[in-house]
Amino acid sequence: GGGEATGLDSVKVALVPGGPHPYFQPWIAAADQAKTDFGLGDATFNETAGWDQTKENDVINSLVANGYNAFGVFGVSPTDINSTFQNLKQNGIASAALGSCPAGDTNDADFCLSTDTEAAAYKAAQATIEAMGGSGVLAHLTGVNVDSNTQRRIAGVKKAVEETNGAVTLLPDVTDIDTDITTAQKAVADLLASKGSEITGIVSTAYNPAVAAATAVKESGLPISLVAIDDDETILAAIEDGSVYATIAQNPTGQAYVGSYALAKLASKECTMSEPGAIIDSGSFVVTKENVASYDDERTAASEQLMKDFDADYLVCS
Amino acid sequence: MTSRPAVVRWLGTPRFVLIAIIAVLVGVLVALKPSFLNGAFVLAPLITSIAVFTVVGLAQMTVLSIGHMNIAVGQMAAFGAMVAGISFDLFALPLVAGILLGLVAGAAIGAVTGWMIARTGVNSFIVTLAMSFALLGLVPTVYSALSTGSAFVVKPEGFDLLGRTSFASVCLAGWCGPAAIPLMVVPVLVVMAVIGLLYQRTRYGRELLLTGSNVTAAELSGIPTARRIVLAHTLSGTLAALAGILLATSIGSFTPSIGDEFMLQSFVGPILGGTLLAGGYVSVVGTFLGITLTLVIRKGLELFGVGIETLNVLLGIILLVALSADRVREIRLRRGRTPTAEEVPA
Amino acid sequence: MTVPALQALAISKSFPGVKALDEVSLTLLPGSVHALLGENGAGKSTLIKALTGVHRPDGGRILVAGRDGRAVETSLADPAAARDAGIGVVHQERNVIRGFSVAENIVLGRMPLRGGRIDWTRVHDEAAACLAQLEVALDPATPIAELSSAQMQLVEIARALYTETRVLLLDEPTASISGAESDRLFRVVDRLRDEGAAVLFVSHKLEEVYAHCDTVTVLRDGRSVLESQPLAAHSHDEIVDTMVGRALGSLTVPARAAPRSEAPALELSSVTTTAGHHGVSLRVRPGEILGLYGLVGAGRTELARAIVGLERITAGELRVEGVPARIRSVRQALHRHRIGYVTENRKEEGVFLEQSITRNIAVTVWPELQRGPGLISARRERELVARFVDDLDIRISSQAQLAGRLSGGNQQKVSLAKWLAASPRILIIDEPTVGIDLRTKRSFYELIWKLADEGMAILLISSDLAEMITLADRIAVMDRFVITGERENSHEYDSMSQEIIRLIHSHSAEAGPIGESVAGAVTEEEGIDVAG
Amino acid sequence: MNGGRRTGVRALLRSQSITLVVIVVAGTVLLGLASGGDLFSPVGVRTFFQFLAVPILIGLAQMITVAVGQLNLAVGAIGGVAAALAAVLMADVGVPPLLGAIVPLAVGLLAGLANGWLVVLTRINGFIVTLATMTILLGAQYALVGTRTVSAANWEPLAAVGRATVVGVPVIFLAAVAVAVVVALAFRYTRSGRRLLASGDNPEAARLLGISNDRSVVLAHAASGLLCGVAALVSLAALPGVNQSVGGDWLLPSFAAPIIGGVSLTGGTVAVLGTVLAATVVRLVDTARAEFQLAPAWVNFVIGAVVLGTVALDRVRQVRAERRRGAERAEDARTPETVEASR
Ligand SMILES: Nc1ncnc2c1ncn2[C@@H]1O[C@H](COP(=O)(O)OP(=O)(O)OP(=O)(O)O)[C@@H](O)[C@H]1O
Ligand SMILES: Nc1ncnc2c1ncn2[C@@H]1O[C@H](COP(=O)(O)OP(=O)(O)OP(=O)(O)O)[C@@H](O)[C@H]1O
Ligand SMILES: O[C@@H]1[C@@H](O)[C@@H](O)CO[C@H]1O
Ligand SMILES: [Mg+2]
Ligand SMILES: [Mg+2]
Repeated sequence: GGGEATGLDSVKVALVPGGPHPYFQPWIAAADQAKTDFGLGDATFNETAGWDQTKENDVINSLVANGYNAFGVFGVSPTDINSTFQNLKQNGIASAALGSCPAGDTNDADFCLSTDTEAAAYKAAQATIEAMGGSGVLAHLTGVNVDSNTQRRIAGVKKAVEETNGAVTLLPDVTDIDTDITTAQKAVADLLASKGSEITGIVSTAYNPAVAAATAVKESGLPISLVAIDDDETILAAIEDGSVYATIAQNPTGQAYVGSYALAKLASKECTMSEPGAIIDSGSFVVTKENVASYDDERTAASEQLMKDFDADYLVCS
Repeated sequence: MTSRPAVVRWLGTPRFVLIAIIAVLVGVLVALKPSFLNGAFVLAPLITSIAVFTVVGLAQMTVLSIGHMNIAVGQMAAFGAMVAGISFDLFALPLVAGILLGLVAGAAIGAVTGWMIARTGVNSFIVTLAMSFALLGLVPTVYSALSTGSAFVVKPEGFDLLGRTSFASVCLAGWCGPAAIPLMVVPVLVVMAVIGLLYQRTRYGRELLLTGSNVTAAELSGIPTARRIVLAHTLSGTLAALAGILLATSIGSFTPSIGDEFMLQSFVGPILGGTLLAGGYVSVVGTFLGITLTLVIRKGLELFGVGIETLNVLLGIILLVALSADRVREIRLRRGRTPTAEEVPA
Repeated sequence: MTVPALQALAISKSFPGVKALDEVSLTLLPGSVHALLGENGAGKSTLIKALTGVHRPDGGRILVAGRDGRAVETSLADPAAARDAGIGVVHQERNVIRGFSVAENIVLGRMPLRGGRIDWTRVHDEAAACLAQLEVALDPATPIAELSSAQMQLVEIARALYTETRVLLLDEPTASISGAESDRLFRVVDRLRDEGAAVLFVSHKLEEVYAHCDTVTVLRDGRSVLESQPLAAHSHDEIVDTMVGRALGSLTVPARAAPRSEAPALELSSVTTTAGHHGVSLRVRPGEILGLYGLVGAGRTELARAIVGLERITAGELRVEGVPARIRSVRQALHRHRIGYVTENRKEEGVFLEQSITRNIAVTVWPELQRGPGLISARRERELVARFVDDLDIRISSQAQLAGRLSGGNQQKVSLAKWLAASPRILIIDEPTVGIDLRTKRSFYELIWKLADEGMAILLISSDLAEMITLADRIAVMDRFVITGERENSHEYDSMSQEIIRLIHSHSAEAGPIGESVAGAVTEEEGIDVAG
Repeated sequence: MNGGRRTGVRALLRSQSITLVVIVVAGTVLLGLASGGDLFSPVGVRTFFQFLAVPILIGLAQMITVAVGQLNLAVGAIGGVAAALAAVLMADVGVPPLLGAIVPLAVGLLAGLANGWLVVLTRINGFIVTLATMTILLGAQYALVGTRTVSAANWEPLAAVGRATVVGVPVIFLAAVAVAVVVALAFRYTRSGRRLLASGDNPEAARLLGISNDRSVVLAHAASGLLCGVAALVSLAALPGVNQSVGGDWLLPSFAAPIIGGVSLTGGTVAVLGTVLAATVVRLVDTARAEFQLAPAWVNFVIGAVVLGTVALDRVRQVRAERRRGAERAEDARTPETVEASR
């Protein structure tokens, strides 16, 4: 990090994820780090929303009432989160969409710092196809269909498959199996039982299905290449033991750390956005057995670059 | 019994107990966290939730009044909201027309449910459970088919006014209303009044209650019980749809997850408020107070930054304690005298 | 002196707002049958429940003779303790587990085990033996839900006798069973007495009490006003006056005016129903009371239900005031044709126990009281209800009182008031006085006569032949879903009862036993006695 | 006459299970054909039965509370906490797997007892009590595992049991069937079982017979909780790991199985075979979904439709039976009259 610890002690940053999920856990440490590094008044993390937009709004409102004046929010409902951002903006509160951008073409937060989910899914599918040897049958496991990120991921996978010019066939996307681990495990097992002999590759762009698929593929002994998303310890262990070919790591730490920095600059009125509502990619990284030990350095470097980009391009400071 | 002054009787009702608890709670909260009185960020959202969930509670109350349950309140809300969303998104209907269509859809699904129950005589729990399964399958499928990103996002004129505007924007001769009170309370108060009137002043409400008390005796007293069962479920579906639509206006768009959180709350409100699960009694004001109590508690815990796990644990315990306290009070009262029906009016 | 089989000393029991038992004492001797009498709400059932561990008394002592013949003070903490102490009971309301077989209902309190698990062979054998002892020809494997209420009661008696029973408490066992069935019951009671058991017998039918009981206790308002006296020492009238607390004059059948018109208000011609009736024809004229007599299970209630649309009429014709009527629901019967139906099953079908008196009575008139979108004026409603509370002399503390808190007789009046409020032209009354005490019964009779005098056409269903002969102008007899005949009522008990029994015979293949039992049931009845 | 009617009723009862058997057989055949025999392959068989164990167990858990006239909304929460606590104890505290296997059972039993005692002591409706305990337990589950997934590698011996098969059938399924048999025997051959049914059928009559309804209610909730604990143990053995989502989807299927299986919601009846068969039907729907690659939402839709269909069918049967009875009586009534007429 590179900011100076001056003038930002009036800023209280709140990071609000969509709900309890391992993906967001790095936010906690990153928020603490940002607080010390930038001398923030406070930086807190609150996951009580429980994947419910109304409750997420309630959480945000309570935090406002408690004096928080800069918000990094993973919107539960991408179609609704702009209303929340508008509300914050009307009251002069800085906001950022972190980890997921609002659906549609507008972002009413000051900026969105998120994985380009379509690009990440595209990379994941490409990695899977590579592992499959360039041809075969691919299955895509993903999360709640109603999430616009899911739609983007479906598009990304589709794009990668289309680029093979028919060498790879894509089975219908298996959605809505991220609700709980039992559902995911059952869906994966049923998929393997009915289509296991045809399938040559699986790409999972959701958490529980990835965990379930890693074990199921290993146990079935089927020659299926598996690529997951995120770098939860379970997945990393699976990459190390070879049951998962690769995963696409995102950059939650960078989102929270850099996001807090920019939010603080905006909330203290020190800076404004050069382009309000800018959408910024926080990066995604292919992790395989080869780089499982080192990918984090690559990611840290990317975060540092992000910080510079904010200072240089995205923020206009007085 | 007639000699007991009305005030003394009232002091013993669940409603009074609830008002007292809420008052004390709010007092404590304000003393410890003056920000509780923040209009735009605490009170207005709190009152909005109370408004929406009161309607949810009423949706359950109407079927509780005939001794039934509606396990599908949430899904009926999702269904009604979905129809309203479609009418805005695909047919560009104006606000009122879309809302009416949504309500009609809720009424229709409720009526179908009621009709099945009346026709087959099967327990309402089973039929509404099955209905909730069916809608749980149908609604997301329709959203996926008819929208991009599984949401209807077109907002007709007046949408934000209904869902996200407070009296602060209602100004007369330079004087504006309080920012703490959302405009949404207006339709909800109207609904409460209508439902209250229905149960207290009309033949239909009374017939619903008698059907809930003893359906055989009701049929044998000339009450068309099958029609009343359909009526109660139709009301339930309509109110559920209304709650779903109100929720959509308050969060900004129509999604299949609307109503996910309705089912449990829908029981808590009326039951804390004194509506009997067995049917035969209802209380509109009690339902409102029961909802208010739980939401004030939630808001208070939220302001103190209580985490998700503690929040759940505390909410569960408070529910148990509140109901046990109510039990104890009831037993005490029973010991003293014989309560009368008039003590539990709508 | 013999050691009492059971002795209750100064038992008290209060419910919220009611002192149901106030230092009641009672002595049951082995080898004798003891009558427990009193008006509705006097505390009879409460006493029985206090003696069987259902209610824990607030005060008093209970002594039970053990197997060794010595009396021991017992706490009877719960019903199982009473059973273990050799006390068997048949409560006033039916208590069966509908999902179980007859056999299991009999042995449930003490399921025989073998090797720690239920021995189903023994369950069936022992239940069968128990039923045989009672001369009841029931297959123990029958699901009990398929039995009639009377058969269920026999099963309950079998249950009470299943374990070693030295004391048998019977709470109104004859209230709703036919003559044949009570005969059988009394044969069992007599045998138990001979075998040395002590029996406590509750009934509102004084004649059977005099025929079968040795001693008597009378309760009034929770106090014993006559305690464990030899029955023979007290005359019928004396007992009645003790129960009522004042001299109760005799009931005379009033001079009944002729029907208002010859044109029937209600007419059935050759009606067939989905319930199973065939070729049923009946006519009731305005101002006339037509009695419909029959044994329990004859199909009278079902006929009433068919008239008000609860069963379908599939052939034949129903005419109301000369006009053919197709009635599909009680609502149509009431609002279109002005037919009221007072059901036999008061608690389950007649009153809303958890609702106010106001609502219970006004329910039938709401459609008339309503204005605009169903609005009801609470004032007009209260006034209307007040009128009927006065007219029928219903004892309530306020209109807001819950119907469930009224005594049985007053509940019955509420269920009648509900129908009178709707001013029907035709009233069907089904078993109006089951479980009702003497005094209330009389006020009912007077009320029914008055209604008929005012021009109402009344179809009266009763299994109490004496009641029928007292009340009705004409009597039709139904047996197994057909009408077997109809007679003008002479109010002469002996001749009428003979004739009616003959009418039942005419249809019955096994005329012998049933005829005998009907005669047995109706030989001496209170209503007749005073009517004569 | 009684005998005749009884066999009629028995036939009716039997036909409920027979309908389910027919559906199971037909469904299996059709699916087998559609999958080109894959369903009957070793993997197909193993997969099918592996995911039948938990539905059977939670269906039985719900069935027992329904039998006594109660509901248990906390099935999933009890199972979730039971699995989470065991996982955390084994992974973080180093409790050996054998001991860890007892934890879910103990937690389930205790939670069930707590439900029962709360219902009995507070007299609050069981629906509300279990709703409250469900909320509390969900908080507890989250407090235990937070957002992490505790890997099954921490209890490898248990996971091995989860993978084990006997002639191709998963051991966990056989265990669930064994539990079902025990439950069936308990309801048939123990006094407690019969008392529980009596309390559910007619609490007032049961009380007058010296049965303590309170005990029956506590027993039912305790047994229900214990079965949730067994389901948690099975999940622990079979899942790749345990996280805060375990148990999240149990509630609705727990009701679907006994209801489709023919258990009356008013209490007093059990249908162990029906519940097992109904769970199998639901599992078939699941398998069909995978085979035809439909969205999971369809499973819900089909379950809803099946329940409504069962309900309607039942009603039709009932109405027919009533009509038949009426017609029989009319027939009886007609005969003597013709005799009279001919006299
Ligand atoms: N469980 C109860 N709770 C409250 N009051 C009760 C209860 N049981 C009986 N009572 C009251 O106690 C009194 C005695 O009732 P009980 O049932 O013993 O009368 P009874 O002599 O058996 O009358 P009946 O001839 O009508 O059967 C009545 O006033 C009744 O209302
Ligand atoms: N629901 C109940 N109501 C009344 N008594 C009960 C009830 N459950 C158990 N008991 C009594 O508690 C004691 C122990 O009960 P338990 O059920 O273990 O033994 P049991 O009667 O032999 O039944 P089982 O057939 O289940 O073994 C026994 O004396 C039994 O009578
Ligand atoms: O990768 C996704 C993130 O983008 C966010 O959606 C949370 O869930 C994870 O699985
Ligand atoms: Mg009595
Ligand atoms: Mg009858």
